[in-house]
Amino acid sequence: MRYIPHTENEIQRMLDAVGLSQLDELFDAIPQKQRLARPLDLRRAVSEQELWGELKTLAARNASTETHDCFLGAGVYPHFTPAVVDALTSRSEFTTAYTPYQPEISQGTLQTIFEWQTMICGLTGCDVANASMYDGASASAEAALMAMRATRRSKVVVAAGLHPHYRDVLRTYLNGLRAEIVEAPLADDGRTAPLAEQVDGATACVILQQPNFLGAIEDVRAAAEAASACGAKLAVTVTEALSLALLTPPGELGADIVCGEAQSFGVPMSLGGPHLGFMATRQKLLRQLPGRLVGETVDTEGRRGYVLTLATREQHIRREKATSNICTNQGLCLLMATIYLCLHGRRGLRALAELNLAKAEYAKARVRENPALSLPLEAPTFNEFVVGVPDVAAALERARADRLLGGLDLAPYAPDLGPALLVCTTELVSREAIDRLVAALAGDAS
Amino acid sequence: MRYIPHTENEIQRMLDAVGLSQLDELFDAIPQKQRLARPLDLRRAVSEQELWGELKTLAARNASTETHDCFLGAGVYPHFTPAVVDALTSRSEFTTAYTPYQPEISQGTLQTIFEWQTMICGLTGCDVANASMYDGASASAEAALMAMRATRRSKVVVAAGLHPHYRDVLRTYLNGLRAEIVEAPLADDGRTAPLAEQVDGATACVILQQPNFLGAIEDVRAAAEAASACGAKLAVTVTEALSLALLTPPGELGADIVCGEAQSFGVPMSLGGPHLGFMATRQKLLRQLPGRLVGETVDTEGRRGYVLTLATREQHIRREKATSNICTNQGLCLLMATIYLCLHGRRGLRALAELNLAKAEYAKARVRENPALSLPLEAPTFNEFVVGVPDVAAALERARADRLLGGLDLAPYAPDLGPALLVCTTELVSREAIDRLVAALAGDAS
Amino acid sequence: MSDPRARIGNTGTGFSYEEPLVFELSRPGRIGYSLPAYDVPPVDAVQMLPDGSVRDDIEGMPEVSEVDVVRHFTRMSTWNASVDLGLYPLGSCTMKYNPKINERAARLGGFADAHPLQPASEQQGFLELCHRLENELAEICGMDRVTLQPAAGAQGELAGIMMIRAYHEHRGELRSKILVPDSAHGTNPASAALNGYEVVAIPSDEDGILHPEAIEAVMSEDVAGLMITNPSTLGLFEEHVVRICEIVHAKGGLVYGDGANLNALLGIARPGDLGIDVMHINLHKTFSTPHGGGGPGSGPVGVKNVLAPYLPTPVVRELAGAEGAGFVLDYDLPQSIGRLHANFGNAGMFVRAHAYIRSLGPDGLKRCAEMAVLNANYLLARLRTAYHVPFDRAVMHECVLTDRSLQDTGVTTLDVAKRLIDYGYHPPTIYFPLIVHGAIMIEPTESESLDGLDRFADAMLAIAQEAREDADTVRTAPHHTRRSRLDETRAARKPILRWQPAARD
Amino acid sequence: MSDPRARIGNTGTGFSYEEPLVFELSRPGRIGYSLPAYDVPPVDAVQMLPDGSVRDDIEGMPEVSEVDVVRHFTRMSTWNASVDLGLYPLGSCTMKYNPKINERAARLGGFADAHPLQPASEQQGFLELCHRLENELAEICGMDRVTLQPAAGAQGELAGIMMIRAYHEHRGELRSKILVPDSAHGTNPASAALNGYEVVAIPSDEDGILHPEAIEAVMSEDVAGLMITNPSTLGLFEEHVVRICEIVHAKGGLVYGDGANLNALLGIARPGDLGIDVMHINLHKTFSTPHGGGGPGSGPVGVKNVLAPYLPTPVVRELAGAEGAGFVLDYDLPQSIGRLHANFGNAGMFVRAHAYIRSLGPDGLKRCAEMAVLNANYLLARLRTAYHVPFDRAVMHECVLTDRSLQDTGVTTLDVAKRLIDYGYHPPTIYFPLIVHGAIMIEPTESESLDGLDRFADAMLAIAQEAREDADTVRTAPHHTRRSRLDETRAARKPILRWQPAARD
Ligand SMILES: Cc1ncc(COP(=O)(O)O)c(C=O)c1O
Ligand SMILES: Cc1ncc(COP(=O)(O)O)c(C=O)c1O
Repeated sequence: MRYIPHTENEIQRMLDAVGLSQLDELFDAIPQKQRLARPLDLRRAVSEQELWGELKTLAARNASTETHDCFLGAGVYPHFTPAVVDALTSRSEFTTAYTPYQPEISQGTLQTIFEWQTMICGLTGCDVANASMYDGASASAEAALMAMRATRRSKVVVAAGLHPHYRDVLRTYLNGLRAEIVEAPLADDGRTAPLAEQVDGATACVILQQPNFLGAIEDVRAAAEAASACGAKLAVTVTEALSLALLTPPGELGADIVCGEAQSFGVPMSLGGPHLGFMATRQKLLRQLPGRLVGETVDTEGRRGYVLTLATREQHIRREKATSNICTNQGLCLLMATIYLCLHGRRGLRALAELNLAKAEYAKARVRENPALSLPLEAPTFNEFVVGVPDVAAALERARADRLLGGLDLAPYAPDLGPALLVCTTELVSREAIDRLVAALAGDAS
Repeated sequence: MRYIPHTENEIQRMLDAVGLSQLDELFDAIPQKQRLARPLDLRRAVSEQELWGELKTLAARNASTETHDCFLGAGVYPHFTPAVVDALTSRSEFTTAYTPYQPEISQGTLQTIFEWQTMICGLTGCDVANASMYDGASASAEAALMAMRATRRSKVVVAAGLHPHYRDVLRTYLNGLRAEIVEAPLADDGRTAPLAEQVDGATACVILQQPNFLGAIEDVRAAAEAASACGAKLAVTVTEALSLALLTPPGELGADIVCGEAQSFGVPMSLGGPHLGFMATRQKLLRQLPGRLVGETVDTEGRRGYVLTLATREQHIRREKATSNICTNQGLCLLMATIYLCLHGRRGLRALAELNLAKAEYAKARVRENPALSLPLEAPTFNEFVVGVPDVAAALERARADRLLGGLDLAPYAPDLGPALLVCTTELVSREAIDRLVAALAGDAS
Repeated sequence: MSDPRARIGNTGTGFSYEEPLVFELSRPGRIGYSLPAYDVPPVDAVQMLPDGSVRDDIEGMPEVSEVDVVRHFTRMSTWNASVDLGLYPLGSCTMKYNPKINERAARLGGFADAHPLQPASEQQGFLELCHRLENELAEICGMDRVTLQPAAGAQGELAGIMMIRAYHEHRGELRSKILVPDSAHGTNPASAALNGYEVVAIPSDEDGILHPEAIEAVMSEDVAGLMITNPSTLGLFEEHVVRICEIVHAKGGLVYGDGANLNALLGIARPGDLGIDVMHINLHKTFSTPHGGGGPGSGPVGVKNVLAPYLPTPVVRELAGAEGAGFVLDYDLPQSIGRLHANFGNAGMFVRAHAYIRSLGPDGLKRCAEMAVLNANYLLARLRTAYHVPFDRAVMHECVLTDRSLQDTGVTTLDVAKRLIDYGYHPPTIYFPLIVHGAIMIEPTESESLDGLDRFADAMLAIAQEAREDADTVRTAPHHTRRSRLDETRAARKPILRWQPAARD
Repeated sequence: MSDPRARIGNTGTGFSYEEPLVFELSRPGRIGYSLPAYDVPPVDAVQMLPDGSVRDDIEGMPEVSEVDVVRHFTRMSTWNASVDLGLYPLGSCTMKYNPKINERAARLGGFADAHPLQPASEQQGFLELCHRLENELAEICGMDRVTLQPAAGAQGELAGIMMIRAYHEHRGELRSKILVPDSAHGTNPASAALNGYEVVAIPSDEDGILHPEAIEAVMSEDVAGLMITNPSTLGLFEEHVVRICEIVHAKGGLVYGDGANLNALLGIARPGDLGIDVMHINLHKTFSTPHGGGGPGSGPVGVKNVLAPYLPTPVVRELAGAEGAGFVLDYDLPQSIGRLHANFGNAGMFVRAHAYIRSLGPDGLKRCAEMAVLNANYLLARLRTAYHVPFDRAVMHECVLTDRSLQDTGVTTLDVAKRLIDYGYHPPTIYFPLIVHGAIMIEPTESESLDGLDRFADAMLAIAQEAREDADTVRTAPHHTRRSRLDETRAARKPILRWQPAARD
């Protein structure tokens, strides 16, 4: 076996050294009848060539941006990633290292995280950011837990515009705790209706998504005011992190916690993961923050260096009193995103966000002028919006026939909207593809 | 431009430092009327995303082993390459370095080459090997030149079984020199007929391919005896380097020079290049060897290390008296092959060669039993052989319709054979694909 | 600073280049990106969007060229230890070799560039892969069903504990406690607490393993379950696991298995056969998906049929009979604990783990366990003379030593770890498990060869000797890294968690 | 050897691990491969093939695991300097940044896994790419036609010289000489000689450039042509090139242009417009295909129409009119010099070079030239006080200095180069061109930023100062590498060119 170096001769020498005569005896601590008396019932091993053939065949049975124009978003965004990101991320010094517990030989990972923390602070308008959560959904749930710890309250007001999967995860996370979840409804234009009704003195936090699940750009300041008026925290969740380059950072608008999903920053869609939850907050909530943090320090010779810090918040020190149970996080995705952000930088990220906006505005204009289609919501949007169609299934089938992944059927998520699709347009879709989509959704002859 | 770091501000500061006021003045040495007065007539620059789209479109218009079963060989062989090869070769410390002129910071490249030289010696049965030629064809031409230098003779006897492209290149290389090229014909079984007639006291060398272009395994020892009887050198060219793991090394059979193409060792087919010419010889011909050589030495503290050596053979020292004009060679392909050889090692390479042999024998058996097809040559073969078909064009067209690259039409190369294909079967083709090929070539209903 | 190289910032030895923060490399107007040309009309965001909703500049965001970025991260990479450079014997982490073919497979367009919300008909290859992997893991663990959703081991624990809660609640029982051995990984108590349970710590016995009496003493109808790690974090097989499970079950509790150490048992024994009801599997440990400098991981959870109704949704289901062929995502699990992940979990890791299992097959997996255990025992045999062995018995895939035998030299576990770096090794896990004073927890994994182990053992022994002859060198190690020991106290006292332009001027 | 680390072989500093030869890692029976199962009957080679045609074991071939291989080459890679780690100012080699997207593009299945002999109909994408690249290079160089076939610059020279010979022979002329300036790269005379020409060396003038008189003096009807490098290897533009070409042409000769320094002229001036008849282009220099530790390169050759009939075969031809659309390979060039390569040349490099040209466009290419020249002039301005400048004039893309100003210190060019390594830099090209005593030839390329150049200049100046204050440190450098200076004389005196098992025991 090419992954295991031992030769028969070496095995024998090692057995001798440990005073055993055969491999079986290594497991003497396991009573014979607790052992598996047969080989595992798995298919026999295949060679690398055969494996590659099998996996290529499986992969070929999935649509992808290689084969289709993708208008799906809803928390996972098809963006172009420069080749540099994978080339650097693939360096095995990054890939095959683990958590940087030993800073003297982990400065590469540590400095990267410190850079990430800095950029996330800039993007969100917060003071401190951690070094990754599993995904946007669990980050939002952890934000609620954090607010509950900070306020010692247990009611969580969730805007209905929070991604339905995130709402599900929140519910799952809060289930074992004595917490109450209240939903704040959407107004007709797609934005969250004023929150005064739901938020009260028992409220630990409000969770608002920006732009929300239906693409609407929310009024974060109003939500922040409603929350802080009752001493509650406002957590803003962002699923399309690219919007942070264009929209006023939630931290500046009064959000206490800004969290979400940073997959848009160069992390492959990869059927939904691994992605990259992020979380940032104000300085005064620092000790409540879950997850890893990297801080600057000096070595014995006074040279600047980085270390994991404030570990007393974490499970490996605090055990059941930790701010979270997270341990293994999304390190390599954080590296991808950091590289992506460095490449795009101050100007590129903004320019890309504007291009996304322009694509969506173009698409909306085409929808608006098509008699068979409608734009049911009036709220401003970024790169995602709702399209009313006569018949969702037929529309998607026509799109599929033209190799378009035509948007998300909203029926399971927002049945009140009537037949409608959530459509996302990033820089990856050309004007021509947008035109084909509009035609397909409308059933126009092409 | 993302590849050029200069900002306008920096450009101005640098111009100031060199005492110029605008960029144009940098080119004052070029008389104004010698300058290009217009922009280059090239299409405007595209972004990485657009470029990627363009190149994917071009690539998709080529068949490949991703889309077809490939039965083409004839000097370029479809083999499976373990992922390790590309993963390691892609390390930019290898990729973005150049010729290891400064050994203290090039030991990675140098030690790799030393390992390559060692393995090529083992594979060819020679004493010394160089660190790559452009390809098998120019390596064969350089072998002829080397023999001419060593013998001070100018007649080159070329076996008709030498790859026709190699023969062309040989002719091109020898054209300016006062050299005579004589062809030694093939016998009916596909092997070179006895050489006595062509080889004489004026002969610098005989060039024999093993297995030859038509797949036949040659009698190297007989050729070596014929050559040495006249004081001529025998150069054996190998296009399918994998055969070296199975067949007796030419060096052991009396060849003076063993050269050829090592693409089979993990180098992508890549539409014909970059590939990897190799050349090995006896100790006593060392000073005539073209190309780079790496040798072992020690540093000032006695530690073992490697350096480029015997540079007095090379153009940068000897200029017009050099053994060759080669400078930039095929370094990175050499690295690929070295990694590939290390992975397969003593046992894997032999086992792979045997698998190739077995595939070919199976295919030949299927051909033999098919009444529409024939095996016109009787010589033993390795993984390549000639198949007689009723109508080449129709056969290939049927193969193509079944996504098979069905073999090489021999009409331009060996018209005497009648309608025939050169078919190659490596480990990449399954029994099932072979069966389909035989059916397609024969025109059997499937 | 007499080294004149300091003046230009390259004070590292060899190729250990110094490298500033990317923000310090930034120059206004420098560019590292390219964007496609507009094929749609540009829009003016400020004009179009509501007042105040468009941001100003992003503070501190760098402006660097592509070359800058490539060099920056290439150089930083050279400051990391990694499995591909050498032994990385971080106990409990199973830092085994990560096959390159798995990386390549996960990058296939049909996996990497596919959207999780595309219709099931457009992701049949993926769903089949999930289905295969679930079955493979179930067979390996002796479990009935598997969910792939948890993003890492700790989230798997959370899922498992939630299922235990759901199970009890479904029976109308409101149990409030979870038993957790004191040798357990920190995630165990944290996961239980995160789900609202009170954590009851179980002390390990003198011999390092759990004894039925300890469980019996605290097991009650108020205990929802026990979390057990087997082999334990001491590298020891919990010999009484079957009896312990019986005790828990007898009182209506369930047993959670922390599968972080599954590598030791592959093809040898199956947690499910030992009485475990629910367990997570760290794909990034046993099944070799790369650790990535901290993640991503993947923490599938296997359950016995009793817990199947509570699995997170969606589950992958193979169609059968009249339904036709293929796979669907099934959301119809009314008693499910719900979703744990925005999508299906860390799907890219499924590809790698499945590839690994296919490459090894049943025999290869068993070989992993055997060689991992052989390696740990061999190291223990070589090191036991120089380092104190707190629990002296045959170990499984890892061994725990301590610094007790060095006490008189003043050299501690930390010093040994740092000095190992000078010898070219990533240190083992240290000071864990917490119950062992000065623990040095070594997990070589099956990837290491005999000669590799011997060199590591030589280094450990050399350090023990240095501790006696030249303790200072050990106590001030490492001496050959880009940075010497870093001041962690200072970092925590007044945390600097981001770069700030102002602070630099 | 007081360093106790020596005992276990890890004496490098930081992460500079020692690593033996792969043969020394080998253990009988260890395996690094996997082969597909037989789906055809196995055969017994010894039985099947003629007596004596099956070999014994391959002597010295290693037996190592995949892990061994990965670590072996990963470690070895860390001993190399590279562009991705820092400035690599190797003069004449144009070590510019190699874009990652180009690497990715060349690995597309339709390029990397395609066979050169598949029918033209099955490689239309490739042929179109060749056609595009030929046109792009022709436009950039001011040439009429381009062949992509030569595998590197030197093979391009050979092809060019062969075409010159064919041209004369076609006219019934048997000219025997080629003029080559003494500053030319060694490949120039070697290529001429390899094609059977007598090489006549032309001395450069005091001012470093070629003067018409020098050519006039030797130009005759027996001279087939002149090889000229412009900008020259001194980094100087050959100001008299137009006049020189006229002189050669007047006597019926042709002018070959060595395009290794084309980077300086992109979009600024075109060799074809200056009178050059034939030239090669090093795609691995100007067009950024990676140098790969010595190659592969690619050396397309551009020619004026007079030489078009002699181009190597096959050529790519676009179909037109009645022929239909698409591209074919045309072998029908009766006066062709023939083939130079087994296939079409280093095709993978065509993909990268075309990608590079598309990424830069006309403006970006010109910018390359401007910034490359600006960088070289800037460095020259910063270094001229400390290092002797043999030809004191504005330079193009590279500058040549010498060690003359350090003569009294005993520090030579070689010492400066080796000491630069300690400062984190790959040394410039040294002792070339041969006509400059103690040459230090620096080509920063446009990839370097102002701050990067400043740091390098600081290092060079610091070394000049060290030469006066602490010459010994400079003369014994490098001090921070895995190996100190290596004994090249010993290597050449009794060459050890392969590892031999016997010699080790
Ligand atoms: C014993 C043990 N349990 C649980 C965990 C937590 O797993 P993860 O890090 O994947 O969340 C770990 C990992 O470090 C572990 O070693
Ligand atoms: C001036 C000059 N001419 C010719 C060459 C030869 O080119 P290549 O190395 O590509 O064969 C070189 C390359 O080193 C060079 O610098």
